[in-house]
Formats: sequence, C-alpha cells, structure tokens
Amino acid sequence: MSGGGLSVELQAKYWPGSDVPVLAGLRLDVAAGEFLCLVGPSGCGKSTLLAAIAGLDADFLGRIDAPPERGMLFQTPRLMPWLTVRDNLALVLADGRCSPAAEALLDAMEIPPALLDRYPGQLSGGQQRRVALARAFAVRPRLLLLDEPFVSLDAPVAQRLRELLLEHWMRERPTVLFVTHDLDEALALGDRIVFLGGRPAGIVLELVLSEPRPRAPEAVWRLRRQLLSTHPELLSGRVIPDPETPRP
Amino acid sequence: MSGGGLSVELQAKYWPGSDVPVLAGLRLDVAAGEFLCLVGPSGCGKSTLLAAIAGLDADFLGRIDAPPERGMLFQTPRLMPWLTVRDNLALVLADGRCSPAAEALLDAMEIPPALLDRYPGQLSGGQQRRVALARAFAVRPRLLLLDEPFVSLDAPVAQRLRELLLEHWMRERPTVLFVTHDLDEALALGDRIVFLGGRPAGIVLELVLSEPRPRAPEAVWRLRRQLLSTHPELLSGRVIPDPETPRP
Amino acid sequence: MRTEPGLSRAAERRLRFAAFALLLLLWWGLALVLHSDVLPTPAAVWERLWAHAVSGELWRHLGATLARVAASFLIAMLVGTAIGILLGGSRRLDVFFDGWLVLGLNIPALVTIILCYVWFGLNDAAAVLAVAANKIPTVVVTVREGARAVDRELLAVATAFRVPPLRRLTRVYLPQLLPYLFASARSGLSLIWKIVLVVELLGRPNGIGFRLNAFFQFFDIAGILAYTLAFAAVVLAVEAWLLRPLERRLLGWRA
Amino acid sequence: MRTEPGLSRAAERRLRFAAFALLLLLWWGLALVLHSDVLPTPAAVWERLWAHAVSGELWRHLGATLARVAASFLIAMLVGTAIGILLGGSRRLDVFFDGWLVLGLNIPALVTIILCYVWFGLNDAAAVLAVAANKIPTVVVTVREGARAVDRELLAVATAFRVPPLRRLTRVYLPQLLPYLFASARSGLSLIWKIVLVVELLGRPNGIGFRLNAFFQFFDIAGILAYTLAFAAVVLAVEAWLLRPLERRLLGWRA
Amino acid sequence: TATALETVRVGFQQSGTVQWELQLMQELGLAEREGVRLELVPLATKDATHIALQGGAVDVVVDDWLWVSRARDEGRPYTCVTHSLAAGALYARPDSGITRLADLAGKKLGVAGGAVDKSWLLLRAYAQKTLGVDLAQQVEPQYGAPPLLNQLALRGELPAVLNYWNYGARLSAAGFREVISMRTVLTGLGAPPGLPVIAWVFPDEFAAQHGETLRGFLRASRAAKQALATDDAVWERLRPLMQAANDTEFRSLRDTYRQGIPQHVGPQDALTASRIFALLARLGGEALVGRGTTLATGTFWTGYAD
Ligand SMILES: Nc1ncnc2c1ncn2[C@@H]1O[C@H](COP(=O)(O)OP(=O)(O)OP(=O)(O)O)[C@@H](O)[C@H]1O
Ligand SMILES: Nc1ncnc2c1ncn2[C@@H]1O[C@H](COP(=O)(O)OP(=O)(O)OP(=O)(O)O)[C@@H](O)[C@H]1O
Ligand SMILES: [Mg+2]
Ligand SMILES: [Mg+2]
Repeated sequence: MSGGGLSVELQAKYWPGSDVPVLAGLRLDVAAGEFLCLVGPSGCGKSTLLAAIAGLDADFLGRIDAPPERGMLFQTPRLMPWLTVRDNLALVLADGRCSPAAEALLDAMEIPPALLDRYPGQLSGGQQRRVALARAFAVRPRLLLLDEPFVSLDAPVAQRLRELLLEHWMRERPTVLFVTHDLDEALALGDRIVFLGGRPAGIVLELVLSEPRPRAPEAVWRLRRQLLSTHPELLSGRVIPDPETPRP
Repeated sequence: MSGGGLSVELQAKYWPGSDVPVLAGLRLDVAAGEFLCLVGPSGCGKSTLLAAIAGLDADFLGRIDAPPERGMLFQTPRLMPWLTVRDNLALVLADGRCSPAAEALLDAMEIPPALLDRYPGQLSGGQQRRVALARAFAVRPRLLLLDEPFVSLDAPVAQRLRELLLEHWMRERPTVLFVTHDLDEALALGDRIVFLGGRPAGIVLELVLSEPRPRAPEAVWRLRRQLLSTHPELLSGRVIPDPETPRP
Repeated sequence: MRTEPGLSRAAERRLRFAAFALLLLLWWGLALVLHSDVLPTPAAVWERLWAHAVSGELWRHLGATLARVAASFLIAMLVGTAIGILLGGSRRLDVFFDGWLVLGLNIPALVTIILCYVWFGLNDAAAVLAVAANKIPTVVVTVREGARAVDRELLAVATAFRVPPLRRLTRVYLPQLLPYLFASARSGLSLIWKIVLVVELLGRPNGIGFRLNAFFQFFDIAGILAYTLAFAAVVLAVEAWLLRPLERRLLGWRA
Repeated sequence: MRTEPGLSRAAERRLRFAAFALLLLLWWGLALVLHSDVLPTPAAVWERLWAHAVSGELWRHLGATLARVAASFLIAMLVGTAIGILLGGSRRLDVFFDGWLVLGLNIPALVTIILCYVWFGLNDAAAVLAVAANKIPTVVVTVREGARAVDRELLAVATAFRVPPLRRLTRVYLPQLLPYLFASARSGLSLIWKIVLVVELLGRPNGIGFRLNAFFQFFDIAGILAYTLAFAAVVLAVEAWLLRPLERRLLGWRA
Repeated sequence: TATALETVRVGFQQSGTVQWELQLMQELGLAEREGVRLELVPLATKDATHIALQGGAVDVVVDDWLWVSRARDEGRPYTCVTHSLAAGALYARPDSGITRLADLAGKKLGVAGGAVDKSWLLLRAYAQKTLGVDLAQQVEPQYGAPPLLNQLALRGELPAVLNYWNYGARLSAAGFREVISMRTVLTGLGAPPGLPVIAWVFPDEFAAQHGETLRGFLRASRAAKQALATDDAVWERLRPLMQAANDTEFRSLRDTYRQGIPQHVGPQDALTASRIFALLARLGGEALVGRGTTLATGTFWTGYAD
C-alpha cells in the first residue's frame, strides 16, 4: 500500500503468558485521507492496535502497512517531563526547533504563550492533553493516530478542538484513526466507524457515514437514532440518550 | 467542623513564580454525606483544589477542615507500577491485605479475577482507571475525592460505574467531591453543583439539585434545559445538546 | 535502545557459558602470544589456585577476607541507605551535610584506615569500621540521587490514603530506590573488596590483601590472579544466587 | 519523605557555612581532647598547607594529580556510559558481558596498575589508562541500572514520531539517565582520585599520592591531611561551580 | 617457669628479610633461652608496621634510624638498636653496556623509593663529587615500587635500577651487574664504615619498663645472626621463606645478607649515624630528615651493646 493509506492484516496478537489473543482476525483497510473512528469497550484492544500500527510493537502475527510519517496522541499525554512545552514540540519536529506554526497550533489549542516555557508537571491534566494533541498535529503527519483525544477537557474546549481537528483534517487530509468511547463524537467526525468487540476482539460492526462535515448536531442525532434502532446494544447505558429514546 | 463534613476557606493559592493566584476567595462548606459536583474549564484549578483538600499541598493561604479518612481518585490512575492490582489495593487498606470485600469491589468494577495478579503496566487505560476507582472506594472513606472518574471508559461501563458509585454513596454516605467536565453527569449525580471559573478562579455559580437519585435520563434532561435557559454560556459547544435546543 | 524479545533461561545459560569460554580463550591466546610472567596462562593460575586450595591456605585467607567484606558491606549499605534517604528527602539536611559528604567521599582510604587502627587497635572491628567508613559516602551519594528522583505523584497517593510510614517506606519509597540500591550494591561490593585489600595490607595478619602483597613483592602474578579469581568466583556466585534472583523478583514488573 | 518549601540561595549559603563551621569546630575540639599526632588540629594542618603552597610544592603535586584525575575521569565516564547504555538496552549483550563486568569490577587496582605499567611503561598514559580501567566497570554498572529503568512509554513516543537517533539519545534517553550519571560522577570522582593515589604510589615521580607516601613514611598525618584537604577543596569547587549548577539546569524540572 | 617469661611483640613485613632472623629465633628457641617469649605479628607492608607500632599493637618493628630521629624531633619518643648494615646498589643489565656511573648518561634509571630516597640522594651526591654532574639531569629517573622496577629491568625496559639489596640479589642472580654499591658510595662520600641501615625500633617507654626483656630479645637476635653468619645449614631451613627462584639467587641472597650483619652493636652506631645525618640533611632537606638539623639525641638506645 502506498500514499498515506493503511492496511492492517492482524492474524493474532498475543500478550506473553496468555493463550487467548487480545486481537485476532482483524482486517482493516483505510484509504489515504480517510477519517476512521474506532469504538469498543474498555480493555478490548484499541490501544494495542494503535501501538501495532504505529510500529511500537512488532510482536504480532500478521502484516501492517502504514505510512511512516506518523503523528500520535497516546491515551495518556506522555510529554517528556524534563522538556518545556516548547521543547516537547521541538523534539518531534523535523529541524528540532519549535516553529511559529507549531506555536500557532498551541495557541489554537488554547495554550497561552505563558505556558510555553513551563514543564508538563506544571500544567493541568487538560492542558497536558492539549499539548500532546498539538504535538501530534505539529508534525503534519500523513497518518494521525488519536487515542481518546478529547477526554479530560471541558465541553466548550472539547468542542472547539473537535472543530480544529476537522479543519486540520480537511486542509491537510491525513489518514486519521480516531479512538473514542463517545459514540456521538464518532458520529460527528468520521467517514466510517469501526466497532471492535468480542474475545479475542475483532470488528463487530462497520458503519459508513457519508454526510458532509461539519455535521450539525441534528444530523448527528439522526444518525444516532438510526444506528440505535438497528443495534440497540451499542448505546446501552448512556446517561443522556436523546429524550425520544429512553434507555431500555 | 466535625463528622465527615468539609469546610474550605481558601483565601489564595499561588504557584511559585506567579503573581496571580490560581484560586482565590473560595469558600465552600460541604455537609457530611453530601454529594458535591465540581465543574469548571480545563486549567481553572479543580485538581489544585482537590490536592489542597486532600492535604497534599499545604502551601496556600486559608484554612481547610476535612475528615482524615480519605479516598481519592486522581486525574491519572497513579497505581504503583511495581505492585500487582491486588497489592495496589492492599497498600491502602488498614491491615495491608487485600480483603474479600476489596476483591468484590474490583469484580463489580468489571476487573476479572485474572487481572488481580497483573501489574498496572499490563492493563488497558480504562482498566487502570477502574482499579484506581476501586482503591478509592475500598478504604470506605468518609470523604471521597474523585477527579474525573469516568473518562476513558466506554459508555456502558461508565454508566454501570455511575450506578455503582451511587449505590456505594447511598449505603455508606461518604461526603463526595466529584470533579467532572460532563455536565449531564453532574446533573445526574449531585446534591449540588459548584461551577468554578474566572482568573483567579472562584465559584461562579452554585446549583442545588433536590431530585432524588437515581435520576431518570428525562429528569436529567429537564434539569439541563432549565439550567441552560438561565445560563446559556455553560453549555456552549456541546456536540449533542438535546434536539429541542440546537446550539447557539 | 529497543526492547528485544525475552531470553529463555536456557538461552541465557548458554550465552553466559559462551561469554566465559570466550574470555578464557582470549586470555589463553594472549598469554601464549605474550609469553611473559606478567600474564600467566589460565592453566598456570589454576594450578596455583589448586595448590593453595589443597594446602588450605586459600580458604584461610579467603574466609578472613569474605568475613570482612560481608560485615563492612552490610554496615555500609544499611547506614548509607538510611542517610541517603534522609538527605534526598530533605533539602535542608542535604544542603547542610553536602560539604561533609564531599569530604567523606574524598578522604583517602589510607587516612581512615590509619585513624581506625590507631584508635581502635589492630583488630578486625577497626578494619571493618574503616572499610565501612570509606564506602558509606558513596552509598549515600547514589541513594540520595535516587531519593531525589522519587516520583512525587506516587508519594502523594500514599499521603492521601494515609499509608502507615513503614508500609510507605517499603512499598512506595524503596521500590523506586531499587535500581540505585542495586547499582550501589554491585559497585559497592567491588569497592569494599578493594578497600578490604588495603586494610589487610596495612594491618591484618591474614586475608587476601595480606597475601597479595607478598605475591607482589616477588612479582608472582599467577598467585595474584589466583586469589583474585577466587574472590571473583565468590562474587559471581553472589550475583547468580542472590542478586539476580532478587532483581528478578523485585524488578520483574518492568519486563 | 515530604517536600519542604524551597530554600533561598542566601539561606542555602548560610547553611553551607554553618556546616563548615561546625565541622571545623568538631575537628578542633576532638583534636584538642585527643591530643595525639594522629589527629592534628586544623591550625597545624593549615600551617602545613600554607608552607607547601608558598614553596610551590603543593601546586606542582596537586596539578599533576588533577591532570591525571581529569583525564581518567573523562575517559571512564564516556566509555562507561556508552557501555552501560548498550548493556542496559540489550538483554542479550547484557547477559553476555555480565560475567566480564563482574570480573572487571573485582580485579584489584593493583593488578591493572601493574599490568599497565609493565606493558606501557612507567608513564602517565599507562597511569591514566590503569585508573580508567578501574573505574569504567563501576560506571557501567550504575548506568546500566539507569538504562534498565528507562521509561519505555516515553521511548515509544520517540519511536512513534521517528525522532532522529541523536536527538532521541540526548533528549529522551539521557535525561532519564541523569540521576545515575550524577551519582556515578560524584562517587566516581572520589574513586578515581583514590586510585590515582595508588597509581602515583606505585610508579609516578610526582602527584599527591607520591607525596602522601612520603608523609606516611614519617607518619606525618598533618601533611597527609593538608594535601587531602587541598584536593577536597578542588572537588568542593567542582561541586559548587560545575556539578550543582549543571544539576540545577538539567534537573530543575523536578523542583 | 613459662609464666615468668615476658613477651615481646615484634611486627614485621612478612615478605621481607627481617622475618628470616625472627623465624630462626623462634625455631631454635633462642628467645626462650634468654627468658623472652617472642610473639610474631606478620604484616603485609612496612606501612603496616608503622601503624602497628603507633597504635601500640606491637613493641618492636624494623625501620631506619632516620625515621627514629625524625620521630623524636616530632615528639614521638622511639629509639632503636642497629639490625643490619645491608644496603642497596645500582644494578645494570648485562647487555646495557653500563659499567660505570658515567655510562648512565642519557639512559633510563629505575629508582626505588622515589625522589627523596636516601640511596638516590647519596648516589647523586657521589656523582656530583666524583663526576661533577647532577645525575638527576643526566639520566631519566623512573621512580617506582621495587618489585615493579625489578620486573621492568628484567623485561629490558630499564637498563639500570637502583634498588634495595634483597631485590638486587635477584637481579644479580639474573646476570645483572652491580655497577656501584651504596657501601662504596658512602665511603666515597667520606662516611665511616659500618653505617647502620636499618634498626630494631621500639618506644622509649617500652625500653624503660622492659629493659631486661628487650636485652634478652637483642641477645637472641645476635645469636640468630651468629648462626646465619656461620652456619649454612640454617639457611636451608629458611629457604622456603626466601622464595629464591634458583640456587644462584639463593646464594646471592644469603651472601648479601651475611655482608650486612654488623660486627658489633653499640654506642659507635650513633656516632657514625650522626656524621652521615648532616650529609643527608643537606641533600634531602626537610622532606627527608624533617625539621631536625642533627641526629636527635637518644635515637640509638644506650641500653644494649655487644
Ligand atoms: N506545579 C505547578 N506550577 C505552576 N502552575 C501550575 C502547577 N500545577 C498546575 N498549575 C497551573 O494551575 C492551574 C490549575 O491547574 P489544575 O490542575 O488544578 O487544573 P484543573 O482545573 O484540574 O484542569 P484540568 O481540567 O485540565 O485537569 C493551571 O492553569 C496550571 O497551569
Ligand atoms: N503488557 C500487557 N501484558 C498483558 N496484557 C496486556 C498488556 N497490555 C494490555 N494488556 C491487555 O490487553 C487488553 C487490551 O488492552 P488495550 O490497552 O489495547 O485496551 P483498550 O481497548 O485501549 O482499552 P481502554 O479503552 O481501557 O484504553 C486489555 O485487556 C489488557 O488487560
Ligand atoms: Mg486504550
Ligand atoms: Mg485537573
């Protein structure tokens, strides 16, 4: 595969000392520039899959083709505690310096310039997460791997960042793999949603979304209702389903 | 103050090297057994406040009275990486051993017994968070400090844990301080919601909720609409407002 | 800097054996090429070792030295770790004793040894004390770095949950110091053994140091190497049966 | 084990001064009470130091020793760190060379020194080599522990973002090794100086070790202490003007 | 009876030459015969004997009288009785072409004991006097530990070495030539013959309190020396201690040792020593002799003569 697309053929991924694989029989092809959302229960293997795609874990059976220019947001921020915010970005940039573009990105993430010379330990949880997000964007990758990017953020900030992500995606068209637990978020953003589940985990459902972005809340709501009617189990247990569909 | 209640009189909390306090003029009295939700933008000082209440940071102007029997869930799981799940719980328990009750708690959090002898590094992000949550509950504290407990969890699990938390609270009646970015969550759970904001941050709004728990989704939705009509700024930017109230 | 797939126990044993064989081969080859008294062949050293073992002399000296090494090691590690944790934990104490520590580090072994022997007499207690006094500052320095690097977030957990002090020490604090303690123990054992040699040189009627000097006077390198290897064998045994299993148990979580 | 509020620079200086004064007082008191040649008073030592400083002899010997210490230190730290990182990063290499390392650690300084002098002649190159060879294994052991303890999650970040190797080394890897490197440098400097003393004793015509031996022949403890303190003063200066500022810069993020 | 015997604790360097005599005293029961019980304290180095004496762990050690004089000057009251006259020499490789002092010019010279070693200073004074040159400028001195120098010389890396006699004996046995002995040097510098080199050293206090015991010990020492001087058989007993590589070396060690046995021990030693002290003080300065300008009074014990 070439040109920013992604092809995953994961026969099985075992953890040492375990007989049952975490992931098995997983085939996934993502076109260059596609925005793919991954949804699945906690512990099913989403982060494991992302690590394999990012080339961090070669200990699996199968084959993965992914473009080498990767940006990644891990489930935890994973900033270098000994580097300032600015240097954390500089670390991953091609020339080792924090470009004005990167600083603009931080600004867009609502990290005020005063924080640029702080160490990660002096930031709040949400601020750290935003810096990590800026780091993933800043390298202008062809493949963007995002593991639950918008948790730990207040609703207005999260929403603005979602818009930012969409803008960035529309402008640069990276291939995006977006892990989330928030179905609404997936419905609002993705070209396609892949649901993982089972033991060993594999793809249990795929949903292609052709509505243009940005999607109005109403559109998302409509999609959710559609999906729920065919797969009620997916939404079980949400606090706020929309009022027309009380929880079972 | 005595008997599990909490009284905070925070004149100011400065970080070294900064002239503007993060938090100032914050007065908060929480009755014994009250369930208080704290909501506020990322970086406003919620975790800082929790640390001060937990006695982890004595470097502030003011006075805090809190019961010493505390259970805490930090914003990150903070499990000891060299202790197994079981030993992580044992660490905080009175006799230094993991009681059957604590194991039952883990089971209720959907941590299967097979994971009990694993190290935290061998768990998924959501699993770690649940273990940390079990740790906070297991000490049967009179004051329970929870910093965004249900992020990184899929919707069904998160919902079941919310129910678990409510059951636990109703049974043991600890005083709960619950930090969240999810307004719906706060509306579903709390006796009272305190909104933090501003620079330096202080209390910008308090909302007392008298509806009994568990609150049906419809009740939560009604509360949200009420709140939104008086304070539209609070919900700005949410992806899925309920369909009757399209976002501004 | 990348993790490799794990090694099986059997593969590990094979590797260790290969390393040993290679070393022996290299040594033998070099000895044959150089053909000088300065580097005797392994056979010559072995022969010497065997003779001293049979005569019982080896065991007498080795035993005396081991007893001194063990005693000094235990004292130095215990005292050094305690002081290191104190200094690493308190900025004030650290600043105060920093200068003392630097002095302690840099006082030549000779000076402590003389003072101990002259004050406490030519006996083993004085010898052990002198060695421990020499080693303690280096343990302190290493453990102090560890204590400074301790993760404050994890300590905060212990504080928040009011974990009792002893448990906090053994289950939150010490696990983070372990790499430093292992570094300290490994280089410490070797340092202590070297100081014990000097101590024996300066005032004990037995022990490997005492014996080594006699060999040196007659430039008997085979003898020196024989006794050195006897001690190294003991350390290798301690590594294999004590330190490595301990490490596997205590630091296994990193695997 | 709790963090205290920070110390101002002025308060720090006061504390250091107080510690120094206290030490001096203790020493003086003890010397007066014991009243023995084995522990001369600070005044006697100072007088000796002054005399040797004025005659220029101190500078000559101190200079020679410092040059040797500096050269050996640099070599040992560079080589030791490189090997330590390699061994800590690769389980296979580590297992293979583990036995060699234990041997290297436990070869008495005397043996390396003799071999170096005999093979390379009685010159400074041989001396420096002998000292470095003695110190390298202890650096390796310490750095290896550090390399084993390196946070794999942070390394994964560098891998995921394909950070170039050099930058990965300097900005992701080494910062995690710093506490180990500092521990190694501090205890290393002192160890190296002690070995340099022995090296000078056995085959150099100048340097503090050479001088110390002459003092020792005549049991001139005041002279020994004078030269020891001169060296300790240099180390204290290195601490204050090199290591501590470096530490503040490199490890300031922990504060 | 056995309980009446007083003990003398003697500290000695185990690999050194002093133990030959001590061993013999013990084996032949010479000390007991004088009413003294000998307690031998083997130590690894000369430094160790200093510490043992200083710390009161032994009563008697062997050292040079210069050390005693200097100690007395510094207020540490030790005194001594001559033990041996054996001194070192300058040895040269047979293939080095060095037969006279003058041949050393431009060559490397191993010097045991360092730049302020007595023998080295005396040799330099001798060269100055006879050849009018400063040897330190003429040759490339290599200071080092005695066994190390021996080894380097045997390996051909040093053409010549100035070493102590017991090391020199090994060189002689290996074919090295004795270029000039310290005895010749001393005579050349005008020193009287019979200059003591090393002596039994003990505290004044011990001599005062246990004078009779000490004399008994010294008489036993003389008896042992007598045997060593005349009886080849006793040397066979000592052979394992001497660690001679071959017969030549053994004989060389034995004969040099015999040459160093003093004819008499007594007041004349102090006189001879004080004559040479002035010379050493001039050559070595404070680094060698300490602050004293003349031999400290009482350096040689007057309580014994034979
Ligand atoms: N050690 C520190 N030194 C200086 N400033 C700090 C430090 N820790 C936190 N801050 C700042 O204090 C403010 C409050 O931090 P805090 O972690 O309490 O925020 P928060 O409300 O919990 O945010 P979030 O929702 O993102 O977790 C932030 O702006 C942060 O940058
Ligand atoms: N190093 C490891 N050794 C053994 N098992 C592991 C290891 N790491 C993860 N696992 C297990 O593999 C499974 C998948 O983990 P992963 O982190 O991929 O889950 P996830 O889908 O990202 O979950 P979450 O939503 O909670 O982050 C989990 O059940 C976890 O317990
Ligand atoms: Mg995950
Ligand atoms: Mg927070």
